[in-house]
Amino acid sequence: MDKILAKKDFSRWLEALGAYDVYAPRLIDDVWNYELAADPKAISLDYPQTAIPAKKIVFPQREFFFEFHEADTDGYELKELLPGGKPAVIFGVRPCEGKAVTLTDLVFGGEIKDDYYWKRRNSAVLVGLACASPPSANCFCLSVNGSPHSKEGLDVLLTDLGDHYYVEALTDKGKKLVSEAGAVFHEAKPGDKKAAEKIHADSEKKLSRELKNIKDVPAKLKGMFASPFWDDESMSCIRCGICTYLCPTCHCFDINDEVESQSPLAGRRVRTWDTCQFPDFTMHSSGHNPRPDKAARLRQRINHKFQYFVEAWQNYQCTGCGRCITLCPVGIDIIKVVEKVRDHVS
Amino acid sequence: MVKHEDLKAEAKKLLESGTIKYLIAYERNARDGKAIPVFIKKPEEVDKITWDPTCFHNLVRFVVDEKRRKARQKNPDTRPVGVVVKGCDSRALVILLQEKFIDRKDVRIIGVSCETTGVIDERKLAKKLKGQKAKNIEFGPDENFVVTTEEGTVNLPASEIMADRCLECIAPIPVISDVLFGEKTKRSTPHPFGSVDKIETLSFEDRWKFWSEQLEKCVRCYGCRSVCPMCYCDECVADTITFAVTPDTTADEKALKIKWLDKSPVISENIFYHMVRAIHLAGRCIDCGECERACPVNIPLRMLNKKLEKEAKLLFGYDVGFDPDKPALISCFRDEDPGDFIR
Amino acid sequence: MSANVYLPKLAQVISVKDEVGGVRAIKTFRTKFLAEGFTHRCGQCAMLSVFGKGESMISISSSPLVTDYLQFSILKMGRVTSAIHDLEVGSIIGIRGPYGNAFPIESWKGKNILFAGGGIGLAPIWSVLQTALLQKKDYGDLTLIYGARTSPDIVFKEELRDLKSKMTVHLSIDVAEPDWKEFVGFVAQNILDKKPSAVNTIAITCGPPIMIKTCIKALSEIGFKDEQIYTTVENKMKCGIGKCGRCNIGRHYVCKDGPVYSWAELRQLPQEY
Amino acid sequence: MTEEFEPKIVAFLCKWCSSAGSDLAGVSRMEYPANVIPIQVMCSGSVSPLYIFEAFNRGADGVLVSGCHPGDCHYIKGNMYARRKLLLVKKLLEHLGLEPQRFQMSWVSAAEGQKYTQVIKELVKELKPLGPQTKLRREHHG
Repeated sequence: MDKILAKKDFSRWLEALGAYDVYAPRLIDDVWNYELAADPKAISLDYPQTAIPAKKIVFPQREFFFEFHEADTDGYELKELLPGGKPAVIFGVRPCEGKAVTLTDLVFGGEIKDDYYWKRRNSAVLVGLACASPPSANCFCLSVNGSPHSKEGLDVLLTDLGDHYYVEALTDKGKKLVSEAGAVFHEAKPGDKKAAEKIHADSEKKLSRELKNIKDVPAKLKGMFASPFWDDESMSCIRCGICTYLCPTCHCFDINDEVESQSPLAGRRVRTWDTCQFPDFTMHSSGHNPRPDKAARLRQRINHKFQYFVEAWQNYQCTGCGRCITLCPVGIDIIKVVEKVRDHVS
Repeated sequence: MVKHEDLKAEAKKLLESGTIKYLIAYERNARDGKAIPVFIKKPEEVDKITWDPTCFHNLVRFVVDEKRRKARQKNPDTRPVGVVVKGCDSRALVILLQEKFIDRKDVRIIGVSCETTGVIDERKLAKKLKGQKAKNIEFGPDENFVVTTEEGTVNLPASEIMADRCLECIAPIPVISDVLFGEKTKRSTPHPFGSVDKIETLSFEDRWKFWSEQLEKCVRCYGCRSVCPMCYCDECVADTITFAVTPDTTADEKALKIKWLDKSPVISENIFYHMVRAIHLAGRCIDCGECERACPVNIPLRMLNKKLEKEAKLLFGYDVGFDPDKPALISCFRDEDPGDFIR
Repeated sequence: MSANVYLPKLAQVISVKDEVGGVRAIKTFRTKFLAEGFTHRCGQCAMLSVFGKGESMISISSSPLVTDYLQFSILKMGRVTSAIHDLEVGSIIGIRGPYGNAFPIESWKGKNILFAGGGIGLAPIWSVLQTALLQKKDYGDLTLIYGARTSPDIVFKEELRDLKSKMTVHLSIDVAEPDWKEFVGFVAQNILDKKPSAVNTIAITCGPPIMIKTCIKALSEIGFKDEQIYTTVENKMKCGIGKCGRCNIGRHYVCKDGPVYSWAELRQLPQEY
Repeated sequence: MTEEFEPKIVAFLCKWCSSAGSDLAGVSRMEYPANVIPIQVMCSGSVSPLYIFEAFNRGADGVLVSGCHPGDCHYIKGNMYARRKLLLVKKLLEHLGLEPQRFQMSWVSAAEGQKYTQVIKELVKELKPLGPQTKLRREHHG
C-alpha cells in the first residue's frame, strides 16, 4: 500500500540510511548537482534541474578498470578494481532521468555485460520526485514517451503534497529502502492518493515545451544523411562537449592507461566519459576521420537519438530533460532541429 | 541608442552589394527571448538581426571557424565575412590581426558601442526575477534595462544585472570597425580588476582552497576553450582532441607525442589544463567573459585570465588588444621589466 | 577469474617476423596464452593491450583450425602499435576477445573464393585463406589477387611463394620496378585484367578504404553481385563490445555487428566509414 | 630519528651559463645539497610554462629556472623574454595558491660556481619548512 511521509520527518528517513551513500541535490555556486549529502537535515527536494544528471552516480565520469604492475618475472600482475563501498541512494531523481537509466541499461546490458556499470546499477536505489511543475524551461518529456510522473527506472516515487510526500515504493529495492525507517511512514488515505493523482494529471498540462508528431522522424532522418541541412544547422556549433556530457542518456566513453611509475611499470586502465562531438572520437590513427566536421557530428548526435537507437531499441534515446538546450552556449535547440527534420522537404 | 533599423540597413547594403559572403550577427531566440548567433546569407533575412543586452556571444569565434572552413575548401569564396562586434569582441579581432591569423580584408567589421551599459549576466537576472521568465530584454533610457516577463514590463538598473566583464569593461566602444553604431560615450571604470583583487586579499592556503574547490568541479567539456576566439590552435598542446595528423605523419611522431595530461577530470589534470590555457591567454585574453558564461558548472574562469591581464598592465605596461601592429606580450620586453624576484 | 570483459588475458609472444621494414613497418606476431585463452572464427579480431600505452583492435590472421597460437600482423601506425613493434619473443601482452562477427565460411562450402587484398589488408583475409586451404576439398578453386605499393611492402612473402603451388596467385605493385615481372597497377585494375569468373564465387576484399571502394566497383563490373562481395570495415575502436559508441555506422557497431559485411549489407548503411 | 623532509627541486639550467656554473661548483668540490634534479636547456627563454607545470604535476617540491645575467645571453635576449614570461607564470601559480618560494629564478654565470651553491642552499632552506608539494601533484588513488 502507498505511504505518506511528513516533510518534517524526511530527515529521520535519511538518518536511518547509514548503510547507504546518500546523494541529494545541493546548490553549489548557483548550480544544482547530486552530491553526497553531508547533513541529512539540510536536504530539501525543492530544487530545479541539476546541471549533471544522476547518470554520474551510476556511470561515473572516471572509473578504474584494473591496476597493472610489472611483476619480477618480467610479466604483469593485473588487479581488478570492481566498484565497491556502500550502495548509493539518490534522492530527487526526476522521472526523465529515471527513464534515462533504463535506456543506458539497454546499452550496458545485452549478451556481453559491463560488470562495472551493473555493480553500481544493481545496488543503486533511485528515489524519484514527480515534477509538479517543470523543473526546467525546456522540459518536453511527454513528447518522447515519458511523463512528469513516470515510474520507469525508479525504485520509489515521491509526490509533493505540500507538507508531506505521497510515497510509492515501486521495486523491492524501493520497499526495502522505505522499510529502513518504516515507523516514520504512515498508510496513505484514499484522499492522499486522489491528491497525488491530481498533481500528476495537472503536471502533464504544465510542460514548458513540446515536440509534436515525430513518428516519422526516424524514417526522415534515414533519407537526410547527405543533406546540406546539417551544415546550416551546425554553423553556430562550437564543438564543445556540454550537450553530451550533461545528457542523461549519453553513454559514450573512452579507455586510457594512466601510468604512475615508468620502471617498474605501474598504472591503471581508466574509463572516462567521451563525446561524439570531439574530432578525435572517430579519427583513425592514419588521420582518416569518418566524421570530419561538426555537421557530421551534429548529424550523429541527432541520428543516434532519433533514428539509430529507435531502430535498435524501439525507443527514442532522448527523455526530454532539455539540458542540451538550456546549457548550449550558442543556443542550438534539439527541439527546433528535430522539428526542422520533421518538416524537411528534400 | 543603437537603432535596429540602422544595423539592418547596413547589413542589407553589404549583402546586396555582395561585398560580404555572409553576415555573422545576433538573432533573438523565440524560445527564451535571448540572442543567439545567426549567419545571414540573403538580404531579405536581415530582419532577424537584433541588438539587445543579451548579445553576450563573442561572434569573432565564428570568424575563426570561417578561416578553418576556407582552408578546407578547394576553391573557397574569398570575399570577407561581415561580423557584428562589441567593444571587447573588436579587441579579439585586433589580437587575431596582431598574430596574423586573419587578414584585415577577411572581415567586414560592423562595430556596435555598448555606450554606458553592456550585456546581462543570465544568473544575476534569474536571481533578480526570482523564478519569473524574462521574455524580452531591451536597452532602456538612462542606464536601465527594460525587462518584459509574463507579469509585465519592469525597468531594472543595468548595474545590478550587468555581467562582471561589463562592470570592469575598459573599452565599451569598438577599437576597430568599418562602420560604427551608437554614441562614443566615455566611461570611467573605477576598479577594472575588481574580481581579481578579491582573490589577492586571500592567503595562499585560502586561495588554494578556493581554486581547488572550483577546478575540481570541471568536467573537461572544453566549453571554455571552444567558445574562446583566442583558442584557435589546430591541436591544443594541453589536451589534444584534434591531433592534426596527416597521412605522412610517421608512426614514431605519433608514438612519441607527449601526453601532457590524463583525460581524467581530477583536480591535478583539470588545474594543469586551466593553467596552460590561462598562460597561453596572457596578453591575448580581451575579457569577453564567454568562458565563464559557457561553463556549465559555473567556475569563475574569467578571474584566471583577468589576473594575467592585470599583471601585464601593472608589471609591463601592456594593454591587450588595442593595436594590431604591437608585438605580443611575451614576444617583447622592456629593460625596466621587473627582475627583483630573480636571485 | 571473473568473466570481466575488460580484463585482458595474458599471453606471451612466441615468434616475431619482420614482414616489411621502413617507416610503414609490418611485423607478424604469434602469441600463446599463459592460462586458458579463447578460440575464434575467421575474420574476428582481438584487443591487444600494451600496459601503459593502451589497446588496439587487430584482426586475428591465423586460422581457427590452428590452435597452438594466435597470429597478428600489425602495421606500425601510432602509440600502441609502435609499442607492440618493440615487443620481442618472450614479452607479455594482454589479449581480450574474440570480437566481431566472422566470415560465413561454412555457407561457402562448394564455392570458389576470390581474395582481393591490399597492403596490410591481407591479414584479415589470411585466416579465411588458410582455413579454406586446410579444407581444400570442401571448396572450389581459390584465387588470390594481392597488391602493395612497392615489392618490399608485400606481406607474407615466403608464404605467398609456396602458396603459388596450391592456388592461383596474382601479385601487383603500384609502380613498376626493374625486376618485377607480374602486374603493375592497383589491385582493382589487376582484377579487371585477370577477370576471374563470378560464377559460384565469393569475393573477399580488404585493405585501405579507397582500395576497397575501387575493388568493389571492379568486382561488380565483372559480374559479382552485391551479396557475393564481402569486406571488413576498420573504424576506431576502444571497447570492442558495442558499448563505447565510437565505431558506429548508422545503428551498427562495427566492433560487434561487424567488421565483416557483405557489400549488399554495407551499401544500405550510411556511407560513414 | 624521524627522516627529515628533503625537497625535490627540478632546476632548468641554461647550458651556456648556469649549467656551466654548476659544473664549476662540482669541479671545485664545493659542498651543496643534493636535492636538485638538473635539466639542461639551451636558454632560459626556451623554458616553456608547460615544463614548469609538468614538473609540479609530477611531484616536484620546487622548480628553479636559472639563466644568464642580462647582457650575457648567448642568444642576446633569451633571458629577457624568460624574465617576463616566467614572472607571469610565477604570478599565475601564486594566484592559484602555490607558495611563492616553490618557483624561483636566478641569474648564475659560468664563473659563479659559488653563487650556484648559494642559490641551491637558500632554496633548500626555504623549501624545507613548506613540506612536500601536494597541491599540483598528480594523485593516483581514490
